Amino acid sequence: MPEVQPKQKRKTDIGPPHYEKFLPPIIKENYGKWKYHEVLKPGVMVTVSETGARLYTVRAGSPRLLSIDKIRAYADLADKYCNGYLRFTSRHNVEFLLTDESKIDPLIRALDALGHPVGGMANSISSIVHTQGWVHCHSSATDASGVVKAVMDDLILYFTEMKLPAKLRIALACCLNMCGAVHCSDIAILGIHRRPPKVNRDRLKATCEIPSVVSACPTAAVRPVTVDGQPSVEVIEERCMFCANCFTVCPAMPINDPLNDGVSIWVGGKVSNARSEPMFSKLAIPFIPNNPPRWPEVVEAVRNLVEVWARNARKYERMGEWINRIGWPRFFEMTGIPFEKVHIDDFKHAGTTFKRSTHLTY
Amino acid sequence: MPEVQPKQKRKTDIGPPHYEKFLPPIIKENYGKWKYHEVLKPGVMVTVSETGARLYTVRAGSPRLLSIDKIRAYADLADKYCNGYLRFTSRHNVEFLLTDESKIDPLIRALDALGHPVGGMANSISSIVHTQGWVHCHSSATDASGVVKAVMDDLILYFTEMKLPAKLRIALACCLNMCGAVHCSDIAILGIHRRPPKVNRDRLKATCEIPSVVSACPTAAVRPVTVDGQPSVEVIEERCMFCANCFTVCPAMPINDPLNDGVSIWVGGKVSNARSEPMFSKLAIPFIPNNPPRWPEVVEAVRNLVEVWARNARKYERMGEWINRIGWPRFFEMTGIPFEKVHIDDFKHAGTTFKRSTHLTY
Amino acid sequence: MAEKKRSTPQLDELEKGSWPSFVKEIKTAAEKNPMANDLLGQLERSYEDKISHWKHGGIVGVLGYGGGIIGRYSDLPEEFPNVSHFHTIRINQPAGWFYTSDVLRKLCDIWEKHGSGLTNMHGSTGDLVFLGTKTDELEPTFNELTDLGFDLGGSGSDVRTPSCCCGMARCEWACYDTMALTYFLTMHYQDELHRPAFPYKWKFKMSGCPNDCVAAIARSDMSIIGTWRDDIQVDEAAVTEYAKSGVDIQKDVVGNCPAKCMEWDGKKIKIDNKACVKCMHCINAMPKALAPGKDRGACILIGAKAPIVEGALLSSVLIPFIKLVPPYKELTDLVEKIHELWAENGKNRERVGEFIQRIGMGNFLEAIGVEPTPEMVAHPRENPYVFYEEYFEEDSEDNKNA
Amino acid sequence: MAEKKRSTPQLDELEKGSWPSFVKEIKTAAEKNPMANDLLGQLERSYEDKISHWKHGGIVGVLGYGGGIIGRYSDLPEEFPNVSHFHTIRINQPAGWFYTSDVLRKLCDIWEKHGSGLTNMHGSTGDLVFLGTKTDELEPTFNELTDLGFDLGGSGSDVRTPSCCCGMARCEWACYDTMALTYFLTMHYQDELHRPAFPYKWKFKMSGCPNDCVAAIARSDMSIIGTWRDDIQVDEAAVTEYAKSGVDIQKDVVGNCPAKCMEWDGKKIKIDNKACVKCMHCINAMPKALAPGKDRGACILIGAKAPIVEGALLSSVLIPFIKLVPPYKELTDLVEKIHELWAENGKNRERVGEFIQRIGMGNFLEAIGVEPTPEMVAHPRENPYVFYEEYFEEDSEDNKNA
Ligand code: SRM
Ligand code: SRM
Ligand code: SRM
Ligand code: SRM
Ligand code: SF4
Ligand code: SF4
Ligand code: SF4
Ligand code: SF4
Ligand code: SF4
Ligand code: SF4
Ligand code: SF4
Ligand code: SF4
Repeated sequence: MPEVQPKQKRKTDIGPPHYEKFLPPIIKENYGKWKYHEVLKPGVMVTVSETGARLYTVRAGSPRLLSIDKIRAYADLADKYCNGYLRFTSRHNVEFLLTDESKIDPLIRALDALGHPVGGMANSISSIVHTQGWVHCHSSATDASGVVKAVMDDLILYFTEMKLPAKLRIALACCLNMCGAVHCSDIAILGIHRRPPKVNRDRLKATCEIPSVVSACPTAAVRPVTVDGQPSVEVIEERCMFCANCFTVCPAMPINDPLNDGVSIWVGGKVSNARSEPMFSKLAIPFIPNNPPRWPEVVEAVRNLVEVWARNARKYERMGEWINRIGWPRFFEMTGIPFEKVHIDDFKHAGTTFKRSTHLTY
Repeated sequence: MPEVQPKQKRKTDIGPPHYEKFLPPIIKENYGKWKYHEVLKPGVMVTVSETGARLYTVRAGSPRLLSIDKIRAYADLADKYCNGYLRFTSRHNVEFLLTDESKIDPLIRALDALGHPVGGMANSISSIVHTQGWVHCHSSATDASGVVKAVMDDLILYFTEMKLPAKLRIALACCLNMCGAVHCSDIAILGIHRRPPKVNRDRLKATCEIPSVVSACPTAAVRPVTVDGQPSVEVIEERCMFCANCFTVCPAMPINDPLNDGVSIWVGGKVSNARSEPMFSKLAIPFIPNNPPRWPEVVEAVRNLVEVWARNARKYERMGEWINRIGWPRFFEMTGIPFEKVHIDDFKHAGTTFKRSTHLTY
Repeated sequence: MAEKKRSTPQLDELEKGSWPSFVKEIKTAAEKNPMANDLLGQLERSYEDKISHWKHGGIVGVLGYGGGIIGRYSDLPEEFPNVSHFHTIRINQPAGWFYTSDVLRKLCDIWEKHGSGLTNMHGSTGDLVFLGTKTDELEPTFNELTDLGFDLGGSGSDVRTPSCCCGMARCEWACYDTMALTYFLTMHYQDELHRPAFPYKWKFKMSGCPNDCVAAIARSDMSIIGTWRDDIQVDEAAVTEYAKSGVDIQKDVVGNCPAKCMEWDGKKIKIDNKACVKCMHCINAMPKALAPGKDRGACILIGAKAPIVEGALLSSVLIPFIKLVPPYKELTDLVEKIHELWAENGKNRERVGEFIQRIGMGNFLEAIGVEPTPEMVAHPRENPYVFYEEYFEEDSEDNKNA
Repeated sequence: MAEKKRSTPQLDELEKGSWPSFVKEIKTAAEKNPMANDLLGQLERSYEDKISHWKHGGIVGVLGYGGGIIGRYSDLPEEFPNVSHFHTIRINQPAGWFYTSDVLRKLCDIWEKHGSGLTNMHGSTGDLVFLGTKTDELEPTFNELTDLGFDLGGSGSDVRTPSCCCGMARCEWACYDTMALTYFLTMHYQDELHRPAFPYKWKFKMSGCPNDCVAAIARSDMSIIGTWRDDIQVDEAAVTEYAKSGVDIQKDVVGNCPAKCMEWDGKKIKIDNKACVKCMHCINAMPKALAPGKDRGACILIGAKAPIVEGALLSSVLIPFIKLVPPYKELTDLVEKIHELWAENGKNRERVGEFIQRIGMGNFLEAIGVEPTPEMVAHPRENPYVFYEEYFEEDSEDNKNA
């Protein structure tokens, strides 16, 4: 096991450690020489080198929010099964890098015992990319980790099996800032506000620049006014579409609201260039009120989407590709989601989203 | 032959004559009962009814601008070969409606003698939909009939034969008003201005409302100014994109200019819903100066486009469908047209036209 | 009657070549008609100068009508006095552009007497165009036209002359009677056609099936395009016939189906009609074997226009399917509601397609009382910027209208 | 060290179920850490109140750095004094998120001493996130981190922590060395990373091939995605193997090729590589048989971002193909030109993707000295509104700059 040596005095701009320090020997030796891979079973993959070397990867699900105790437990497993080498993925799963095939099953059992299911590879649902929510962000219209936990409890068999037509990527962002690639996910869960910001005049005077608050609003809903001889702002409520940009630049305009905050659900986005070009997710369910601790309506809605897609899509068809083939009218029909006025775009490029052909199913 | 009786005193709002007056008996009898059609040879089609009745159509090319002498000549042919029944098409060709198959060839010979080629059906190039040009419009940046004549002289074999992969629709509009479906044509020839309008102050004062001239300009290039104490307007030249909308609402802002007017060429539009959805034409050649009387550079450019497409498209592939399959980079490569800054959209929805994937050929 | 023959070296070049020549047409007319002769002269001048010699149009018309005539004046009236006025008359064509030799000759006689003897058969909107005459010939021409049973077409901010494909008159694919509807709409909107009262022009175009042979979707404010709801009619024997005759059904028919809803096993064709998007391709490819279903009607789309000034638009789906049978009440009710809304709220020179984009399609539907359906959009919104109109208040838990 | 155990009936519900529970993680930490314990309490309160109890962040940091710390304060400091400050520290991860057990333990030790004992492995941008500590722990934590060889990541209007897929370390499809480039860029832009000086944030993401396993195209201002220019490598025997093993090559492989450039005759696969758009599908479907070509490099795209405030953007092609080998001079020259232009002309809080749309891609290219090519657009313009900058004058026939 390589060691990292502590250094002596205050340093800046040193950047991250060089990754080579953390690569297992098999990777160093076969770097850039990999020939093919094969998913052996859920969460287990072998990558085979030109040299014949075989690297086994075991992927386990993670809540992403980890205590140092859990990280130490990972470290222990890594020591025991793979000489201390592990990594994390772009979807926040943990991966153990093995050279000894016989250690795969014991590792899987140990992970199971730790409460971390192995899976998330190939045609499965991987972990939900998500953000801070009420755990750490002031902006959030919903919690992140709680919704994710409830949804994944429900979908866990899709993580530990590989029976879907294709990969399915779910992501959650707790507000319209959309930290994460939420806007290009097969299913996106998005926290939204639905009540215009309130103006806290005293605080505004003390902490915000009025011109920058006014110009932050993309719909010109924030207007400068004079109240009791003091410069302030007002919000023209019917012009507000709840983006919270004014709040981002000025804390004196809180938009969070227990009664009106909640969750919207989006479908059909993708990132990869495989087959079709990357696509944005589109609005499926406009609003579900926050219902902690387990958001049952959200769980139910996501499951329905997954199942309708899984039953009807052809092999290799991602959610969006499937919808593009069958058309949105049938998507709404098959999922039982009502189509409403809010589904119709009315923002800047709205006209480009109208149906400008007679290609319709009946 | 049915007759139309002249009436007596001033009438208004009578509308057009009822079409039934002009339908041949075979059509009246089989109206809505047609079963199938077959193109027998270039410009000749039979439509067969459930009743077994057979209606023959002979289509002949037309310059659209017709003298009454020519119309009378058509009338004579109609009398001689089809009991006086004829019609015009949505692309301004003339069609003779026959019931006697044996009269087809004599009619074709007579049309040839009159100088009107038979063709334009099925996988051919039909007549060029076009507009007024210098013959009648004040707006025109090029002539219409002259360019069309020169191009069709060159392409006539594509009209009289049916050897193309699919239909090819050419249209011409003499200015950005785009009278006709120019914006959705396989090949569109479009007259464009390239010099900002000049302001004729005296005339402006006399004939135009300054606020409406100012608001007519989509780019805010027209600004109200006061010159010698008189209200007028000025044009901020670098903001002008030559749409001529100011000229349309105010004759005192002429934009026509012999040195800078000319022709642009657009490709890949279509109207039908067959296979792909309708599409707009896209810019291929930004500018060719007017070169009357025969616009040889335009003729050459159109021929090149037709030929490259005809050689490379698959069966049923309209121009735009072919380009969508091979990609724009190869289109520019194969046609030898240079790609320039002006090809990149910079208008309202420009961002939606950027290539937002790695789907590229090399 | 003809004046001196003009020297037209440039235009003469356009008599050459095998495509029929418009110059020949003008010359033929010019032999007996001084207007046509001056047109020839002025046009030659345009060819020399590379510029139009027409002035910006003025408003001319016939008694009681606000549209139908396009005023036109030469900017070289001294040199070409016979085209100093040269107005065109737009005449509403018979639906489907069907004529008899008899009526054509009578039209020619009128134009010989009162105008240049030149025409467009037809204008891009569909009118029969009498190309050029003097102001004082307008009224006499109009009177003779109405005597013959013809009336003017549209121009300006009015309902323009509706036009349609030949439909049931000669096409097996017509899913509704385009010519009957065109005639009906033209008669129903006579007042709106002749007396401009809208923010801008309004065009109706009728195509009998999704092939859209009048380009309705590209150039009419309301595009009415035939379609069907049930299964494509298949004549198995005829399919076999096509296959035998060398049609590559897998590659050329099935392979081009946009819905990927066809299968061909070398013998039989299988269509998943619930998935079919009614594109017409397979029917176009094998007209003897396939045909649109029997439950026919039309899709109504709205808002096409040329690019001036916000960019071109294609029409978009408004009513996914409608049965179109007389007295067309559902259709005219719809049109009336739209006209009312647009007339009241549209800006000057704002076509209905632009108007819808400005106020939002959702608001537009609400205002005309049409339920939103997913057929109206290519896809639901991608941005999260929803203008919700209501929210809950703390105390009441009731809705509040913002 | 731990305080009183909190009653958390709502959060307790989230310990149930078989997916690993973040509540368990917080509880574990809370057993010994008062900050974690107060976090638990405040979070339970959020679950009751359905609202965040964090105040709008303030600016905190470590000496000489403008970014890397997200300030966070409780709005219930009396009830939860241990999270009255609760700032996160963004730590620049090793490229590809590879670790050893040893270094992880040392990181844990630091965080045990100075913070909540809670982390995100990792943040959405890619940083290793230390979740919550007090202001006066920031500097000590930083010092211990640098001693261990780690440094802060980005926040604010700076270059954000670059991240990448595992690339050549574990993937046969990597078309360039993503981890090497990520390390290089991170080191090259240390100053820009630590001291915000741009109009807004700037993110780099590196994917080794068009599968784009770090979602670069969706969420980085500069997305560097591996690809190739020559022919797909085909192992015929392995193709046969796949066919034998039951893969339906016609339907599932050929039938899904977006370029329609593959043919399968039941024995051999034929690819028209000039038409192939490098989508990866066929390779993904048969990894043992097909592989990217040998002339490998990357496509550079620009401008992705989340929807705030003009709508989300995907990156668009800037350099269709580039060979990416040290010292990456061509790349850094390009980046420098863009940074300069954007820093000077971008509005406050205007991402580079929005900036390009505002000034026009053509003008942007001109300003950074890159030739326009058709690869950069999905299609050429559809509207005729070209801002030509020059025209001819009568007298001179020379160009005039307008
Ligand atoms: C480990 C990881 C990269 C990393 O450095 O962290 C990775 C690794 C692999 N990806 Fe990926 N992808 C990883 C995130 C992604 C992402 C990003 C994301 O999900 O946020 C995408 C884009 C998703 C999208 O389009 O929305 C992604 C789209 C793909 C695709 C294309 C799938 C498709 O059909 O659209 C493939 C090809 C395939 O699966 O056949 C692929 C294939 C692979 C392969 C097979 C590549 C290889 O030969 O090693 C690797 C294992 C596949 C597997 O998990 O089934 N990888 N892959 C990431 C694992 C995330 C996780 O824990 O689940
Ligand atoms: C006569 C006319 C309608 C009329 O009432 O005037 C007409 C008549 C027919 N059209 Fe058309 N089309 C006519 C203009 C159009 C237009 C409009 C236009 O060109 O401006 C279109 C849309 C063009 C576009 O997409 O840009 C049009 C797109 C079609 C198509 C679809 C072609 C495609 O693959 O995209 C078909 C189907 C086919 O050809 O197989 C079709 C098929 C037909 C059929 C076969 C229908 C039938 O069964 O009778 C008719 C003869 C076809 C032919 O000419 O090859 N017709 N057809 C028009 C003749 C114009 C002319 O003189 O050339
Ligand atoms: C005669 C005709 C062209 C032709 O040679 O066929 C024509 C001629 C003129 N059109 Fe048009 N338009 C003609 C069909 C069209 C069409 C096609 C159609 O109707 O199917 C269009 C595109 C579809 C549309 O409506 O968007 C069309 C879009 C325009 C526009 C742009 C309108 C817009 O909203 O974008 C203008 C400009 C305007 O209205 O100010 C315009 C304006 C004009 C004016 C009146 C010029 C002006 O600004 O005053 C032209 C008079 C020329 C003249 O001297 O006779 N013309 N115009 C067509 C009418 C003949 C007829 O009645 O049958
Ligand atoms: C921690 C993290 C979410 C997470 O749980 O993973 C995060 C958290 C915040 N983001 Fe983010 N963003 C995080 C990745 C992203 C990403 C994803 C990415 O980088 O790949 C995006 C989308 C991509 C993009 O940049 O467009 C993202 C788009 C935003 C935006 C919208 C920016 C925009 O141009 O549209 C904001 C709003 C802003 O900048 O004012 C924002 C703002 C914020 C702030 C700073 C809230 C604020 O307005 O002050 C959040 C602090 C939360 C907290 O209390 O810790 N965050 N943010 C991610 C950073 C962790 C890390 O460094 O690894
Ligand atoms: S998505 Fe919004 S609420 Fe969630 S972490 Fe990002 S900025 Fe905060
Ligand atoms: S939330 Fe957005 S739309 Fe509403 S006032 Fe604030 S900035 Fe404007
Ligand atoms: S396209 Fe322009 S120039 Fe030509 S007829 Fe129409 S308005 Fe006149
Ligand atoms: S031509 Fe168009 S852009 Fe130029 S000044 Fe006139 S209205 Fe404005
Ligand atoms: S639109 Fe359809 S119904 Fe009308 S002529 Fe064309 S093919 Fe026939
Ligand atoms: S009409 Fe079009 S979509 Fe329907 S089956 Fe035929 S080809 Fe397919
Ligand atoms: S992006 Fe490509 S190279 Fe990188 S891990 Fe994914 S599949 Fe492999
Ligand atoms: S990489 Fe994609 S486009 Fe290229 S041949 Fe394979 S499937 Fe077709």
